[in-house]
Amino acid sequence: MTFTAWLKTITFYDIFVGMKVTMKHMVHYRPVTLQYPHEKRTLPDNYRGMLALLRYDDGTEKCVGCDLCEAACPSRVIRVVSAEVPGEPTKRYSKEYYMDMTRCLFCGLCVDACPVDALGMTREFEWSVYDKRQLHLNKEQLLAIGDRSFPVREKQLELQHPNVAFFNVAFKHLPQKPG
Amino acid sequence: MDNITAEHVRLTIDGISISVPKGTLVIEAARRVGVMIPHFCYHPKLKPDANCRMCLVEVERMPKLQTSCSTVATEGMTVRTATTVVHNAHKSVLEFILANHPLDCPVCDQGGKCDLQDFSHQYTATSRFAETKRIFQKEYFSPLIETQMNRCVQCLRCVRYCDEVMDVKALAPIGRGTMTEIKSFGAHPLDCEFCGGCVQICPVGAITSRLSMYEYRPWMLKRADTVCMFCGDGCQITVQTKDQELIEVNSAQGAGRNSGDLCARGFFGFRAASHPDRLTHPLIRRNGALVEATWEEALEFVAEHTKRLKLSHGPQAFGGLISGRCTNEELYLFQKFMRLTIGTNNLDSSARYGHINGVQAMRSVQGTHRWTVTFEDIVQADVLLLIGTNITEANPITGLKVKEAVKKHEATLLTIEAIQPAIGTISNISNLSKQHVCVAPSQFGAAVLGLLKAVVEGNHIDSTLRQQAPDYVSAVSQAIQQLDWEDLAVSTGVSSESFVQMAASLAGGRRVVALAGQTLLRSQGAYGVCLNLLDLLLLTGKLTAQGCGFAPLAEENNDQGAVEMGAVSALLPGVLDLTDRDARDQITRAWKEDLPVATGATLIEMIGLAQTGIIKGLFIVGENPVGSLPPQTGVKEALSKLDLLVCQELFLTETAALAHVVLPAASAMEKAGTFTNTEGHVQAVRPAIDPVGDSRPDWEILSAFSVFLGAPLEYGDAKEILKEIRAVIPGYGSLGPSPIPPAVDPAAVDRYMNEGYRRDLATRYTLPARDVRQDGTVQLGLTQSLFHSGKLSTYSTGLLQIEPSGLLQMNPVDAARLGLDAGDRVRLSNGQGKFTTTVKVLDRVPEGLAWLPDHFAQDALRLFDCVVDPDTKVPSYRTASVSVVKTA
Amino acid sequence: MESLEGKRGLPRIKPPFPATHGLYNKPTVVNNIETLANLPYIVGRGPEWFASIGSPPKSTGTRVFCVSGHVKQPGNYEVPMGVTFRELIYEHAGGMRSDKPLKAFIPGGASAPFLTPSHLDVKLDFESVAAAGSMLGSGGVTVMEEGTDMVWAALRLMEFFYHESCGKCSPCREGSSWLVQTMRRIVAKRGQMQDLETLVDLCKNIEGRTVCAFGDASVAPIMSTLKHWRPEYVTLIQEAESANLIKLEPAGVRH
Amino acid sequence: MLKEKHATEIEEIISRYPVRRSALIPLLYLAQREEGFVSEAAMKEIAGLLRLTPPQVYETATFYTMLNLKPVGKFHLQVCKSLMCGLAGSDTVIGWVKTKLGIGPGEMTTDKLFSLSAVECLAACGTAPMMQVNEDYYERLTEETFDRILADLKKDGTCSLKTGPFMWPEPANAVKGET
Repeated sequence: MTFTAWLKTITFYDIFVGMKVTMKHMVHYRPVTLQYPHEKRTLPDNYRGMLALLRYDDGTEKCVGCDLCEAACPSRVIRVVSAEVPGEPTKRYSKEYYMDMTRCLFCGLCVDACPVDALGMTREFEWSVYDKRQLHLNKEQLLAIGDRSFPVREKQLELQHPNVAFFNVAFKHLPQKPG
Repeated sequence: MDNITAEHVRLTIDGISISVPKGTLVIEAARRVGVMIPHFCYHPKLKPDANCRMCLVEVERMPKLQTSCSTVATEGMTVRTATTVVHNAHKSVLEFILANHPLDCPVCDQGGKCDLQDFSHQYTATSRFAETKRIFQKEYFSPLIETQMNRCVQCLRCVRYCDEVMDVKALAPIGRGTMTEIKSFGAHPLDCEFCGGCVQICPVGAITSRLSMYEYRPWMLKRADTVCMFCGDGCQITVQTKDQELIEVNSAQGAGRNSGDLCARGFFGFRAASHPDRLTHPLIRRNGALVEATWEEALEFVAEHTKRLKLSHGPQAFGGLISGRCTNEELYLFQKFMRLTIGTNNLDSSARYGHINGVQAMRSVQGTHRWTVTFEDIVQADVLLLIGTNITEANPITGLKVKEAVKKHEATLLTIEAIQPAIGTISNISNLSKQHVCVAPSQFGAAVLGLLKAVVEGNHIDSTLRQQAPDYVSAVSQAIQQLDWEDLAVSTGVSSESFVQMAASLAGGRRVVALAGQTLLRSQGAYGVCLNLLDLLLLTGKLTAQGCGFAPLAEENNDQGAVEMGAVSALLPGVLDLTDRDARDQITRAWKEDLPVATGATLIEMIGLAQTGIIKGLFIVGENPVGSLPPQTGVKEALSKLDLLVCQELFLTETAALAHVVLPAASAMEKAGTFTNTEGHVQAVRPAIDPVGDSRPDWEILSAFSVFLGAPLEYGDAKEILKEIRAVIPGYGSLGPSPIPPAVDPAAVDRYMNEGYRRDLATRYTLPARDVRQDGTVQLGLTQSLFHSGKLSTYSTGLLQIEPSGLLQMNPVDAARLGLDAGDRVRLSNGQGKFTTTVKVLDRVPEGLAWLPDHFAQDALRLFDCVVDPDTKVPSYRTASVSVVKTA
Repeated sequence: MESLEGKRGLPRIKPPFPATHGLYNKPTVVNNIETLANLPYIVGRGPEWFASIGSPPKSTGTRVFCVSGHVKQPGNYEVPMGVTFRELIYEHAGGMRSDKPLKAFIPGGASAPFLTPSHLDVKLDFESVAAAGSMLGSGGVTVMEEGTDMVWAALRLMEFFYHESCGKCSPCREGSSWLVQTMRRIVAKRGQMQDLETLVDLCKNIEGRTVCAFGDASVAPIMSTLKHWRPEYVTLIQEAESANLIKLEPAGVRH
Repeated sequence: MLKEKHATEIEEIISRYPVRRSALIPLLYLAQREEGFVSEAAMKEIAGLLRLTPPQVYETATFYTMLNLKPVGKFHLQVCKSLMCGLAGSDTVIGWVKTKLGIGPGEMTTDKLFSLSAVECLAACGTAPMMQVNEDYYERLTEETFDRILADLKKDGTCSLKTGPFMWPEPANAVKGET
């Protein structure tokens, strides 16, 4: 055992090293507690908050009801019922879209999975409710969240590139799907 | 069934040595050793086309890469599929195929089960395609089949399937180069057999089913392998369900008797089971109206009234009718219930409408109640004789076997049908036939006699038979010589030469199969015609030979089962005669209870007895006599007179509307059991969804009745009933992969040739009465439509899309003569009534005839006379002479 | 053969070869008119006579060459095999149209790779032309003078192949449309440097993987022009890049 | 209908081949000669004659570009645009059509007299540039001869300058091209 080591042992040097931050804080006091809800935290840029459904610039829903988010979701939050758009034969959309937010992990896999960027993660996090059932969101609610969180919208998919012009287009001259 | 011992060759694939039959393709050989070579255009059913170039492999001693789907394995061949060269080739070809593919997987129904998607993942294909993709204008294709030609990879599987397998040729590649697209004709929507083959065979999402469009993803579906409920062919189908919803039907290549082929009914008809009109609660008639009740109430009601009636009138005051759509288990339990619990032989099934004619003929001549041939024998046959089958419409999959025999194995097809050869996008069997004779349904008997006469006069009689049964041969020869060719020509409208040629082909064949369909079996005097047909086979020595036989086609999915389960009055389970003491003892031993001895009444007889008030109570399971029998039989009045009418039904049919108690039954999609198909193959039915509402399988209801009546027939599940069936009929339905047909019983044939033929030879060998047709009239016939099966399919949304109503189908010449155009409203009338419908002009209808699909013909039934066969008691009401008048 | 049967003119897969299962599934021999035209003379004067013309051992007899393009007297010329291209073009066809130097020529129809002036002394027989990296093919000699845009020439030929591709097998069907689109883009000065690499790659991928020889043939113009006149492509692309025209976003980027 | 009009010719065409289907392309040509293009009705009728289904006729008719599926002008100018003609100036020919008749490829003049299409190699490379009018070849075109052809066609419906479809020996009246 060297002299320095012995000196460190008898002066409890390591404890001071460990307490360094604490000591520093004792001297330079800075409050870390936020007075929530009066004060709000600055969220990191890639914060993953409440999920939302988005719309194109002309107000149509982006979601094509492909069920991929449902397949990607690890905790079975999402349920999609897809169908043909009424009055727009052969165009696919989600007739019903449910998210059971009580189970959501906010992992963002659904957003990654979405082929048309119809899902987005907002920066909303204040979703405490009295009744758990209020966290079972339907399509209208999810679209409303999207509307208030993403005011800037993308233009229609088929206008973005000639190769997606035939992606999910309605055919007015065809009859509606039977039954 | 291939009895040619195939030569084998040995080849090496990726270092694995394998021996395969000569002529096997490399891709098939690779599959056997577990090497999956990617492919789009190859399909085992189709001839190789090698157009996708995806299956390139390296073959030693060949300079270029070879397509494994068109290269035949040869001795000592060394194939490599896992080299870099091959991998790069696959990758580059995939890149080309992907170049113009729209990548709209999220909205494509094929997503998740798409070959292109799978291979793209496998080869992690990245596309360098930076150009604009080709875009096809979307056109309306058909109500049930959706095309998205931008997704097409031009493998032409659909086109080849449509041509090679279905012989429909409704699809064609249109245009050239990249702009090739699959279309029917111009901008016209598809109008074809709607077999769904193109939907199933498309490796990508270019052709999808519109019926279930966007409703599912493959991974959400639960599957159940079951048997189609629409015809006697017994096709295996895979019903895919999402929760309790029926989503789609598929059929796997190589599975079942159909090996992946389906017809419109099988592919698009499945939604009949989930129709909103399904009965979900028991109904009891109270104060003249049917009201909802609980099961307990309903069962107690039935038990109470049954007991009361039985006490006051005895067991013979009851009768029972069951549909040939029920499972074997239900048919068995039904007859057991009627015979033991009730104690009467008054029971019948829908096999009585025609199938029993064929079965009884087989029993009396060859001593079997089943075909002595299988579908494989049909495929391998040299000569096929079709009589009144209307096979494409009535038994489409058996029809495919016939087509396969003709197209792939070059069989000689002889047809005696009430159709004309005509080109159209619904396949017409007479187009394929070598010799076709167009005869009105009432004159099929005359045509068979013509054939017999040609056989006798052309000296085609088997020489051993001459020695074996000289009396029989001379008796038949004499009887047939009585007939005059001229009379025959007048009756059938066919010259003697045609018969002579046909007889020569028939006698020249080594493997001859004669198929008789419902058009014949349901016609008047069909039993005699079937016997004559068997005579024909017997005389030419084709009855007992290997691969030869007589095959009557069943219309309903379990007509054959109904007969074999003894659900007809005169037959016990195992097709034993009720009058046979040994047989009765055998059943008594199995059931440990005595059987009723009194002969039972058949369908028409029961109606008569109900009319006279002798039968007081009737149990009807799935049958609809009011809807299917002509009103002249007095069926409605008879049933109204009953004290107790119990119906177990899916829907509130005309018969159920008269009932005192209606019990909701489960459809074939919701229950377990077995069906016996037309060739006698027993196949398992498995539930795809839970019973709708409060409905129960029919056997459960019958079991419950028996408990309430104090003579319990209790079973845990359908399997237990099957076990009992096997005890009664040893080895019944061992559910093997292929049926083993019974052999002709030589003793029975001897009996027939010595004794059996004498009874009715004279009556059989006379010409049927000729129709005298007046001007302005046509011979109206009830036919089976390709798109419907009984009344059940009229509840199927998919099939109603194709054929929403029954149109009067007429020959263009007749239509022109009567001044009618397609779409005109006409009134059909004769002495018995009138019926209004719409005209459809169809080339294949022979002149002088008009067809009406019997699924929609209920109101037209009053035009028909009902004639009951004296031997088999089959009611026949298939043709009538009517005058056609155009109405506004 | 398929056309004669009234079907779409698609190639059949071989084997079975037409010699055993041809028209109506019967043995068939398909011959060129040129071959048939030679027959009477061979039969009449004997094979030795025929063999004495031209350049033995393999390329004997005469052939008709259709000289077209920038020559003074385009037309069909029957010459014994073995004369040089120089002789054919400058003597028989009268030399270049406007006396500009020759830049390139195709020795044997659209499917033969281009040759350069350095190949002018190549003999007109099968072996020599093959050695020069091309083929005699149908004997359609196309001559291009100095100043011809080779990229444009290749595109014109490619368009021909795109149009004629029957669409049966995927590499040829999709490949030809892809090549045409990329070439059009380069000619329209919208090209990118990596397009050249893609072109070569695609050509290699089409070659040898098609049902018939059409696929192999269809890549010849692009392959040979890229080999001999690559700078012309590069110039076009550099012009495009310097003009800073909008680059197309590749389809794969987003979806 | 074709059948009534050309009964003997149809009979002759069908009898030429051992298999009925082979007569398809000659019959389609017959239909095209009759109406200038192959109409749907004609295809259906041919299908009936040859015992084919209409889609089978349709697939063949759409494959061959010599068969027009849409109405064309009385004179269908088909200018070769392949390389060989291209070198000799087929683009210029198309330019002439544009200036003189005001139609581009695939278009038809309003009087339905002329229509133009740019086609691939017509196998007259030695005598480029060339065009085909209906079934006649006009080779070694110059502006002067082109004008003459148009004028003659308008006037008489035919033109003496036609040189083909035969090619060799060169007809004496063919104008020696300067190009």
